[in-house]
Amino acid sequence: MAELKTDQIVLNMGPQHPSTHGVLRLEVVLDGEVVVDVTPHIGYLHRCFEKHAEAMTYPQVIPYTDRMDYLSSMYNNFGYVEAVERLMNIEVPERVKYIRVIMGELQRIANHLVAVGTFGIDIGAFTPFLYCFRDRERILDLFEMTCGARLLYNYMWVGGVSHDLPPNFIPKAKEFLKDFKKSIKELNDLLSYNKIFIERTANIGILPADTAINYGCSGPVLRGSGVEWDLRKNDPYSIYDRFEWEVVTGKGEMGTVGDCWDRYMVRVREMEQSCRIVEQALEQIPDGDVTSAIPKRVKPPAGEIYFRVESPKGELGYHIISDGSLNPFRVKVRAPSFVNLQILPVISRGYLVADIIANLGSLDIVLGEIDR
Amino acid sequence: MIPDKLAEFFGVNFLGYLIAAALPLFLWILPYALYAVYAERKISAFMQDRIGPNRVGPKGLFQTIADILKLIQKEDIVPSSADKPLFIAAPYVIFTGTFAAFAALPFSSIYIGSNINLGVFYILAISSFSVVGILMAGWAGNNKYSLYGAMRSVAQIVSYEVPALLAIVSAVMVIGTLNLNEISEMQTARFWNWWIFGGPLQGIQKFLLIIPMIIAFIIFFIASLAEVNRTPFDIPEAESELVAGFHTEYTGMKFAMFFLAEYGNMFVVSAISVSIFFGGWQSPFGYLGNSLGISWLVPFEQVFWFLFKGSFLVLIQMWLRWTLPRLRVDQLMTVCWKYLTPYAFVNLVLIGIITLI
Amino acid sequence: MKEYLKNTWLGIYTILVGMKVTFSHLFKPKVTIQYPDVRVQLPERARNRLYVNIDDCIGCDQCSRACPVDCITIETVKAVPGEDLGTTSNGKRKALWVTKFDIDIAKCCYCGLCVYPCPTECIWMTDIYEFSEYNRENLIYHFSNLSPEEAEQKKLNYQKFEEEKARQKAQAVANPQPKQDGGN
Amino acid sequence: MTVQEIFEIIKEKFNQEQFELKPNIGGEILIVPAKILRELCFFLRDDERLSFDTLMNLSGVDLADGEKKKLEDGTIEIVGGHLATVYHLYSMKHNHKLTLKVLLPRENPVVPSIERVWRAADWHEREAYDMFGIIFEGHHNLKRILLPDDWEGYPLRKDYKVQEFYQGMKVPY
Repeated sequence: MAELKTDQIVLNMGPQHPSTHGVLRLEVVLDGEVVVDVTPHIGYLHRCFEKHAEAMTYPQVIPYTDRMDYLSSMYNNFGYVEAVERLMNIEVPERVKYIRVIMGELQRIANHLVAVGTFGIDIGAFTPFLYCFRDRERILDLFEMTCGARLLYNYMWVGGVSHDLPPNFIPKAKEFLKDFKKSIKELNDLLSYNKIFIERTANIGILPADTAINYGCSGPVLRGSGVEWDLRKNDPYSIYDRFEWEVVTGKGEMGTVGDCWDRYMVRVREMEQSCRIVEQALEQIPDGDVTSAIPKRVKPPAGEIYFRVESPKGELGYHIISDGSLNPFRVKVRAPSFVNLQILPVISRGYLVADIIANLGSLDIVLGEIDR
Repeated sequence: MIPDKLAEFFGVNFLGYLIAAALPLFLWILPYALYAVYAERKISAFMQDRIGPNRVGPKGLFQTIADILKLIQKEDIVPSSADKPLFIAAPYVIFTGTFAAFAALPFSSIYIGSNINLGVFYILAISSFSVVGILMAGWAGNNKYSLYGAMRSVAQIVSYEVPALLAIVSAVMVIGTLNLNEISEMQTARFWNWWIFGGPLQGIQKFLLIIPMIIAFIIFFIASLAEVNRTPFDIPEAESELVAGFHTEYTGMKFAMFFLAEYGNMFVVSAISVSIFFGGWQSPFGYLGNSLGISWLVPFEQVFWFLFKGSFLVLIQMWLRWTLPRLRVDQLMTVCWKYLTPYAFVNLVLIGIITLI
Repeated sequence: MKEYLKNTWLGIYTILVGMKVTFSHLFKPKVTIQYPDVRVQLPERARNRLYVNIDDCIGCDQCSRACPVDCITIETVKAVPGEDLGTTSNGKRKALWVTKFDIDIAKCCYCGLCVYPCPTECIWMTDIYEFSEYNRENLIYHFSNLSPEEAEQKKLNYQKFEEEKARQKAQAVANPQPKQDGGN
Repeated sequence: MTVQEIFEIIKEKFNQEQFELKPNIGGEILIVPAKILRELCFFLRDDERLSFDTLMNLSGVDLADGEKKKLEDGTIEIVGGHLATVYHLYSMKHNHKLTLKVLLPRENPVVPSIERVWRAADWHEREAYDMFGIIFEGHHNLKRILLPDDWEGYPLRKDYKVQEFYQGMKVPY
């Protein structure tokens, strides 16, 4: 029989697509069901953060950093604020350091809950998403109690925080942590060890360790490939060295190291580690005034700095150049999702259409941060 | 039987039987489909710690009726580059595939749409007729996603016919007849006489049959899930990658047709497994009518039990939908050809041996 | 072969475990609340709609400078020396007529940066979150209590005062009398 | 190793080039001439003692140090001066950092692309091109990444004027 002439089909996924986690267009070249090539097109959510930052004063940039990675805006503030404090070398009171770690880790749990939940939807299981969001609501209530907002906080300021912890914050946070352990176990029963879920994610989108490093990936994507690399431990900032917790890496339990299941499981286990950190931080938090070190006018000396923190999505870096005036001369943000998305073509070639969605979900990208 | 009485009443045989076969549509499918959608939304809500529809009518009971009304007055868009005749015909082809199967379902001892001897064979054949409709819908929408959805669902339904039929054949081998009414009659009053528990046979054979019959039921249930595009196998309308599969381009009443067909199909499939494995219209604990001596009540009880068991299996299908993730297309094929079919064959041989003892 | 059986067993077992979890949730208390009838009780620091107590406002323009999106526009007119504008609640004497104090809540990003620099704490965020409108103009809140005519009138008599002062200065420059009779 | 030692190693390897180590609050910055950038980066990555295996960040900067001409409609127009690309490198093995800066003339800012050294640089370079107009020669598909392909002007330059219409749509708010 003559060779059946088959042709490649170009399928456009996005920018308005149920599972691209935002406005991202994937131009997928398919040969039948097998993916030949994927080209991500970004820029649909570009809001010129860097041009705005040059027109604002230092404290006014903070609400803009909230809106970059809107799922972990507490950590965006944390990175920006620590960078500016290093420029002005302000020493923050102890209590503020503890509050920042507590808020950062709670935000990491909330972000991972969204990542895990939407990954479940991408694979087809709808119920775990709602359990994750039910727990996330409790974290958002904790944030609303402290700073008044649920998603975009503008809570961490240069030199301190805007409000001190309300009196009933610590008991409520402890109660949340106790319940949260049960719901992690429930999530594992329902999704993580479900045979169909394992079938859909193990040995899919395998990312070898050296390609991950060469592509500059960071966060759960890098740790999923078995690289023990966490800024809180390897390039320490703030007071993470006072708590004992361990860095979680993918070990390839269900398939090879560095597949979608590993990246997913790293996030689930990281939530447990963050619970441990918050518990210890709630124990050791000292008293003190939180707004004492906030300068009346933030005017850093001329110079430039690159400072990076371990945001829930990966290495979030701020490159701030100040020319001594009230407004920053240049603020460049190295967004983790921007770099992690680059490997989507690398890990998707040769797999099936359904696996692109699984790979994309396991990278946990947010378009606000990619397009800035 | 009612169809014969109807035939005498109208004088013309053909008319009487036609009405008898069409009766389930108005009495059961429409109300059932409405409240199956409502039940699905309520169950999924309760499983996910939320409340589900409770605004339209008491406890949200009229929600689906409101949905249908909304769908009716929605604009019925036919995409410009669509293949018009196919596009318009597709939903009705799918619905006829489902509704035709209702004709042979044994609702009660005195009422069965058409008491044909090849009942089981007819239902399984006619229910795979809707594959044609899905292919038409997928192709006519002229949209890459729906084309993908259609290709996948055709592959899925056709390949899952094999384990489904094997499971039925292994069961029917013991039962002996294909006429659904007789099958139900065999499984007399008490539930341990149902075929899933070895049927009305005596002695060692009944005891040996229990395990293979349960395996046959499980295989048939999984295969029927695939035939109806329900959860672990709902790849044709996988929202995450194919937007909405073959019914992406449909709006308004045509979309409602797809919904109706899907829920109708769910009931047909669970009705088959009920009538073969769970004693059709037999009640598990004997009839109230007999014990109270009101004999005319018995047929109504039988209809109640048949519909109750069918709906119970539909609820299990819904329960599965909100628990399990979705299989990929090639895994779907591996499950069918590498797992279900071999097990079905082993089961067939096993039951064959047992019948010889 | 062993792998094959293990896969089947694992598949069935994990599905049943998953079904047990969802079944147990059928009877757990629900988390959704019926919004219009039952309202969430917001904590007292909740940041929603802005409110300005205009009597305390001294027109210092701190809040509009602090706002990242410039959604607060303030216009003030200096008071003629004779007029008395009263004092704010914490005893500061007011010196400016606030003729226009508009907040375009549609542009506001609810960051709360305007609340902190206010010396008389007359601007703060209430917990009202239901203030949607049908057209966008209604979202521009006018907080100043001077009606437009009064505002015009204030501007007029301020200009009059300016001219009168300028004339006096010109006159003083034109014929520089000695100091002692400067009091007229 | 401190930046000083690294500087010595580099200077002794590329002795005929002139480098400059500028002190700065956030760590010294090594000013590097553009033409030897690619060999320098290969050397930094492959040399055993340095082994810089990750490119943390690549950012374009408009130093705006040319002379500013005031145009009639009030906007300023900078002529001459420099654009710069800043590279932050990090070594996971030895846990030390290095910041490179390359000064480029504003008229035709061309710098060799280091996309083959660290794959992470691919999108960073496209973004720097998109925002500043810095040409990375040797990049496999250097086109705009965030803005539409037919957008005029480079937004993050200090003297950037927003175009009046974009395909018939009024742009300024």
